[in-house]
Amino acid sequence: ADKVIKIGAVYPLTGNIASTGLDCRRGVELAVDIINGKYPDLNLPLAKDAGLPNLGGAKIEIVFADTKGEPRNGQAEAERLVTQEKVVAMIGAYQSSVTKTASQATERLKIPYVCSDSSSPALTERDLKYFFRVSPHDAIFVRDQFNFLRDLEKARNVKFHTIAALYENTEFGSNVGKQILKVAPEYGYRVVADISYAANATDVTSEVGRLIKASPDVLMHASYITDAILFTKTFKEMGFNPQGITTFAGYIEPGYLPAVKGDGNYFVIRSTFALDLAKRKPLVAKVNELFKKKYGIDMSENAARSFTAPFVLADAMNRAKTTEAEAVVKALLATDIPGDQVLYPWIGIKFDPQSHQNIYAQGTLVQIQDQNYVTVWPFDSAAAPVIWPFPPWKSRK
Amino acid sequence: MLEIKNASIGYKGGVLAVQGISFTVKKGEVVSLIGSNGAGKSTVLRAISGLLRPRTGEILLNGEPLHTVPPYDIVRRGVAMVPEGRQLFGRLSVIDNLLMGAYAIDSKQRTQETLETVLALFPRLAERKGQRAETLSGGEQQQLAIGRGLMSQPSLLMLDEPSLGIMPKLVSEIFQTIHEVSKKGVTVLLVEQNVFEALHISDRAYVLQTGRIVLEGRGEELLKSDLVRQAYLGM
Amino acid sequence: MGKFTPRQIALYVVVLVALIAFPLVVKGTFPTHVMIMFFMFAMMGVAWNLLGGYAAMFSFGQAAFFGIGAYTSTILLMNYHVNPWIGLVVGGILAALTGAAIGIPCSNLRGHYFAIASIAFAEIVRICFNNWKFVGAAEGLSLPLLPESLGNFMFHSTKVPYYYIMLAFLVLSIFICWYITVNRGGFYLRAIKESHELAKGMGISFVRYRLYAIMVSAFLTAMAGTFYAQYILYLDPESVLILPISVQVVLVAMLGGAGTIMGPVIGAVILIPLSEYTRVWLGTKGTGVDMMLYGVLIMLISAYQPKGVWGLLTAIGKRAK
Amino acid sequence: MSEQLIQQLVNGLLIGFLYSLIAIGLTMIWGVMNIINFAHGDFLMLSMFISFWLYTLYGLDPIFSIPICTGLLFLLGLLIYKYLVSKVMTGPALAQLVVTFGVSIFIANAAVLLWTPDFKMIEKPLLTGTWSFGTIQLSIPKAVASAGSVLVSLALFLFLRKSKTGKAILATEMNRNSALLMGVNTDRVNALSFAIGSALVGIAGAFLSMYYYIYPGVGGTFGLISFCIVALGGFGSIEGAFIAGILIGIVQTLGGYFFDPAYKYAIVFALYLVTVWIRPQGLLGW
Amino acid sequence: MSDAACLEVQGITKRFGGLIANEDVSFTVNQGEILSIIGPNGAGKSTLFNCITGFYRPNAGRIFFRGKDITQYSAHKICKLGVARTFQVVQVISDMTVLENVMTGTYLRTYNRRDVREKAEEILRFTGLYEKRDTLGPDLTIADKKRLEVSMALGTQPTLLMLDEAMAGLTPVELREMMALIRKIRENGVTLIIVEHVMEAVMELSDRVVVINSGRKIVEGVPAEIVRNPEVIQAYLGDRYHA
Ligand SMILES: Nc1ncnc2c1ncn2[C@@H]1O[C@H](COP(=O)(O)OP(=O)(O)OP(=O)(O)O)[C@@H](O)[C@H]1O
Ligand SMILES: Nc1ncnc2c1ncn2[C@@H]1O[C@H](COP(=O)(O)OP(=O)(O)OP(=O)(O)O)[C@@H](O)[C@H]1O
Ligand SMILES: [Mg+2]
Ligand SMILES: [Mg+2]
Repeated sequence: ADKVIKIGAVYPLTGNIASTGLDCRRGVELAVDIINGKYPDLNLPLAKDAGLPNLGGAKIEIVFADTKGEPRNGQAEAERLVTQEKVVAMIGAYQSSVTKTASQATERLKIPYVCSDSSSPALTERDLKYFFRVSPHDAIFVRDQFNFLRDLEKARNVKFHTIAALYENTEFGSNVGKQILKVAPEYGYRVVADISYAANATDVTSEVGRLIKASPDVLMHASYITDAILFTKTFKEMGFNPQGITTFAGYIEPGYLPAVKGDGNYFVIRSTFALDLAKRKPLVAKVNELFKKKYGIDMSENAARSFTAPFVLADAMNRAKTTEAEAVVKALLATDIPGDQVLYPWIGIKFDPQSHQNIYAQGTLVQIQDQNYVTVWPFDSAAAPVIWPFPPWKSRK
Repeated sequence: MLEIKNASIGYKGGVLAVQGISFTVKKGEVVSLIGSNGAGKSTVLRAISGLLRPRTGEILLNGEPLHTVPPYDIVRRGVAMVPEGRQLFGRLSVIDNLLMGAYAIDSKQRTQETLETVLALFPRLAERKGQRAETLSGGEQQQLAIGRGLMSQPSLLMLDEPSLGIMPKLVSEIFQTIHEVSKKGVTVLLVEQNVFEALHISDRAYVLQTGRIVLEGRGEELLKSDLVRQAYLGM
Repeated sequence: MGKFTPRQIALYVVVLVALIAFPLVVKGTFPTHVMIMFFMFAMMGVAWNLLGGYAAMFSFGQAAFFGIGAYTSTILLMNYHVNPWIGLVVGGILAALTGAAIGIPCSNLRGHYFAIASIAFAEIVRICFNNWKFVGAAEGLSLPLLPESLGNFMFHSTKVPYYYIMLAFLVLSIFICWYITVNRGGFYLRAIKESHELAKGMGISFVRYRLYAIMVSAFLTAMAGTFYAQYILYLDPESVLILPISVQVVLVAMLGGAGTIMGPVIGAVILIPLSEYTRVWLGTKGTGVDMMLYGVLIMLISAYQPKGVWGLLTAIGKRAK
Repeated sequence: MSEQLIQQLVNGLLIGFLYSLIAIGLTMIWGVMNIINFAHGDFLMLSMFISFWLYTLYGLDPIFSIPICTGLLFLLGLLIYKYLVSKVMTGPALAQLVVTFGVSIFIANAAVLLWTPDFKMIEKPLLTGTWSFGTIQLSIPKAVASAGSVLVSLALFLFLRKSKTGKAILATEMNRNSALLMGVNTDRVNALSFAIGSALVGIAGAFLSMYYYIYPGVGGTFGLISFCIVALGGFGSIEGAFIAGILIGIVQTLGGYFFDPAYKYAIVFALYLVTVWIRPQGLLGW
Repeated sequence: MSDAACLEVQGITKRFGGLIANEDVSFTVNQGEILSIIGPNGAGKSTLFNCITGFYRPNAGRIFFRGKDITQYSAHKICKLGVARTFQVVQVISDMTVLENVMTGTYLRTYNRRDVREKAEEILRFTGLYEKRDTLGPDLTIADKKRLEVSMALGTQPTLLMLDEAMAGLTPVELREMMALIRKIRENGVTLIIVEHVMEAVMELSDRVVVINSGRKIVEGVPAEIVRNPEVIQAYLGDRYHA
């Protein structure tokens, strides 16, 4: 029988954000298919061979575990996977708080952990030896948005003066909020409204009321999906019309557009992935085709993010020629995957030796145009020009 | 009219409170059940009104079995009960409590007429029409409970200790009322500690001891019996 | 009540010995973790029982006390380098004081009003912690790693010491609650539960005794909170202050048998392993079937065995005699 | 500034009316049977899904699915009463408290199983858009839902106070045995109250589905707030729930506007605590 | 204020909204006596009781217990001072046995579990409920429940015991027993106030009687005088009482 390398994956597969967890899981499963099978026309690490050639063609097997989105389960499941299921490496968690406890557990158990779906900057500020992050974090995303604004000012010869920060108050949103407040002055913008709110709010008219009162040039909004939907509706209802709105996370969840339809147009969203990248990156089209064949839907941002971690691990193990933790960590530190082998518009994958953050990771911005996500920034890789300023709600059909 | 045949009655998970008793109440009679506390008098009334089911034996009303009829239909057959401890609808007003008494009656007009009779009988209640029942004094509550029982225009009225907590002046009035009600053709089954007054107005009476009938007879007769005189009149 | 037959004593001793021997026999972190969670929820259930079971104060806000315990010891450790054991006591006291602070406005509330008030209170605590920078707000706190030792209340290489600490906490809580309930406090709480009027007429200050009950309950629950922080080494409002934790505690007590000393323990021994293992077995399917089963179990027990499993066991025990 | 204030007041009123509509069903069940229906939010969610599927599968606009939602939720209420709640009516208070938790957990997860955790929204309901009065915006579906809320509250109030059945419902709540003795079929009355309570939240769900997203967890916050509203208004008091709903809507909106949106629910809960401190029986309770 | 006064009620007024339940009621209870309060239904007797025991705050007037102004005291404090009461509708703790019920009262002044138990048993022997000490409270007959309520009140070791219709609903034999018990309690030095409609008991037991009607005190005196007072007959006893 073939040798099997077991990798543990913890995700919120039931509970409130199960839909996201299941989305991530699809990305991981497709990645494993590609690693284990032969896909000669895919320019991805290990796609061409079946399994890991340096380990005698060993196959990857993912052992999934459900966290229900609770940190204590992240820890317990990580421990269970390592001690009982004998996994040799770990991926996942999605929520940063769960990633925190799970990676803490693997650190104690001396097991490598590669995360490609949690965005709290703090995760890679802990100096953990076994923890690596492939994807960009919120601080990078925030800077991307400011860079976008600056580029826009230059390109269109306009000037923004005021911005408003609107963010939900769990760890994700407040992190983003913190970053916005920190970075805005560096770019010379005045923050005229700093509004944090409960993500499970039933009604957000008072928040929007405050925004209208502050009337910023640009709004930056960090949200989950429920509040993204609610705010979209309320912006429209109350006629909130800044020059533009740039957003994080919620507006790019797969459920968002089907829920709001045309009202979602023009929002600018940070992203690591967009299907229109296919124009520049044939890889994206090919992978999405496989994804669609397997699941019947297009690949989402979450799926695409989670997709990467198994490759990074498999690549490191393959180079290390062993699954032994110290060697894998060493190989991870030596990782250097070129940009054309990743699904995103990155320079590539290479970890900072100290923080273990992928130094090549960066975000892109997409805009919803005609109910499609279209890459609009960086301008040189844009699929279409950004529509800015947003047309006021009244003038839309 | 009412026939209890060899009925044994008990509470959930408890022993039998009443064992194999039989007695009858004829139309138009006033019949008293007397006996010390815990003898099982209230238990018998509860069984007749359907709140409890006899474990064995049967209860017949006008020859038809009553012990298989659900309690809410028993009222419609003309059986009303004034329960021990008043059991009013605390937050409903006095008037609403009385009107609830006529729940099983469909004619608005008849309800209105009965209401007037009852209010005339208990002027105190007329005074306190709008007050919430739970804030009435003990005796006022007792009056309301009796009034509520009368509201369903029963053919058989069962009263469980109606004189409890009633001032002396009113006690006699209440027994007078019962007497009058019975004269109007209502059959009355009465449970009383006020044995003297009760037997006085009763046509017949049964003496209950620890769940069994130990004596029966005409009211005035029993008043003279040694057992009753010793045990219940304390003479 | 209060007296044990020799058979009962023997049974308790056997169970205790078995629990002490458990880690020596069953190796593996996950079973140990499940047992620790069982002890922890049993402890919180026992503490809740003092309120809900004996005094009919159905608190759905125990998470607030749990969180206050966890946060207090952690903040003390992080910012002031206070030993977690001292933090445990301080956290307990703070939780008890908070309990008293909320207990006074709620002291006149009966039944469901109290239940809702406790939810409201716990939600306020959660929202405040979620926005309060000093306690890490939503980002939460990662505990500094201290060298492994009993004195530091921290172990990295094994869970077994956590197991024994939690077992000791549980036994302690059971003892405290037992002691209270067989003495004046228990009598008074039951009188208050029957009727406030009656209690007042017997010279019982129900405000005071309800406060005592809340404070003891809060203290014990906060102890569990500190333990949780030391055990998981990370906490945020979403993991210690949310309603589902409070609900879990109520379910443990209720399903086991509220108003009995051992009821919550029985409830926890059923519910906690059940939810941990169904998550392991069914959770990866991502369908929520495990939670549906859980829901059905709760419905069935409360509808058809409302005295809880303990009630069922004692009924069987009586029949066996 | 003052325009924004008026706008906020209007918004507060609109959400307040909605809260009232959701809460009166709960206060009905709660007041009559002394049972907190913890599955209330999940009933709301079910009704929203019913409305959604009627729209998606048969193109039926939510405004027309109101009667269907109401009817189906009525049935659901009957079933749950018959097979679960009636079993705990005479049992310990705690069992009554907990049984609906089981229902809640079950329904929420069954919804995930059946309909996935994804978000849904009714695309083009008949009622949509806003009326503008000067600078004041009034959402049409919310305004209609508010009118519905007033009507339903009024109807229920009159039903309980004036109709014979209504009085029987109140009487049963106060003293079951006595109600039996008066000829009230108390079991049927309880079933009826539970079903009516459920049907009312069915109406709320249908209205809400016109402008709100739909997913299995949607009832959570609404449920929590309606507990607060019912207790604030006083258990079983229809008028109380109505007023408390509006009050909470306004406090939440103005609190969010003037103070800090992050704390707006904390303000609501604090308002509740302060109220019951002063009036333990709630605004209009007894 | 005389040394002998156990309780002194001065000008108590209690209103419920517009309704005046007590109006300017004053009387004194001497140490060691049995004072009965009678009056028509709804006259305000229970309300007065509740004012004295701290369950209601009177709108006006003052109450002194052994010289101490207790008008503003809360109910449990008044009990602690030595005033115990029973309720018009009997209240016992339903999930406790008879013994445990009495123990709950006894805990007020005794701390040690064993002492409490002994004292409670002693009280039960005194009140004649010892044989039923392991019965659950609700399983008792009315007569025994009333007796239990008295036992619970005795558990708090009162100097003043107030009974609200403790004899309603008893058979004549039970009534005799209860009356005997009340005498025994008085012999032990406890002062008693009883509210009662059972005139037999009032006549035989009381040293003095206070009559209230429509919230006001109308007369006060020894029982024999009271029953001959036309006002009392007219308002309360009725003509037939003599019969
Ligand atoms: N709800 C109940 N559950 C269990 N047992 C009960 C219940 N009610 C009464 N009993 C028992 O049934 C027996 C008969 O009680 P019942 O109330 O019928 O007596 P009674 O003759 O009406 O006395 P009383 O004069 O006190 O009303 C008593 O032994 C009593 O303890
Ligand atoms: N909480 C209350 N609210 C309003 N009215 C009340 C309240 N309590 C008592 N009352 C009224 O005050 C009056 C006096 O009541 P109270 O209970 O003191 O009478 P009582 O003398 O004890 O009568 P009884 O002999 O019938 O028990 C009654 O008319 C009653 O309706
Ligand atoms: Mg009786
Ligand atoms: Mg009275």
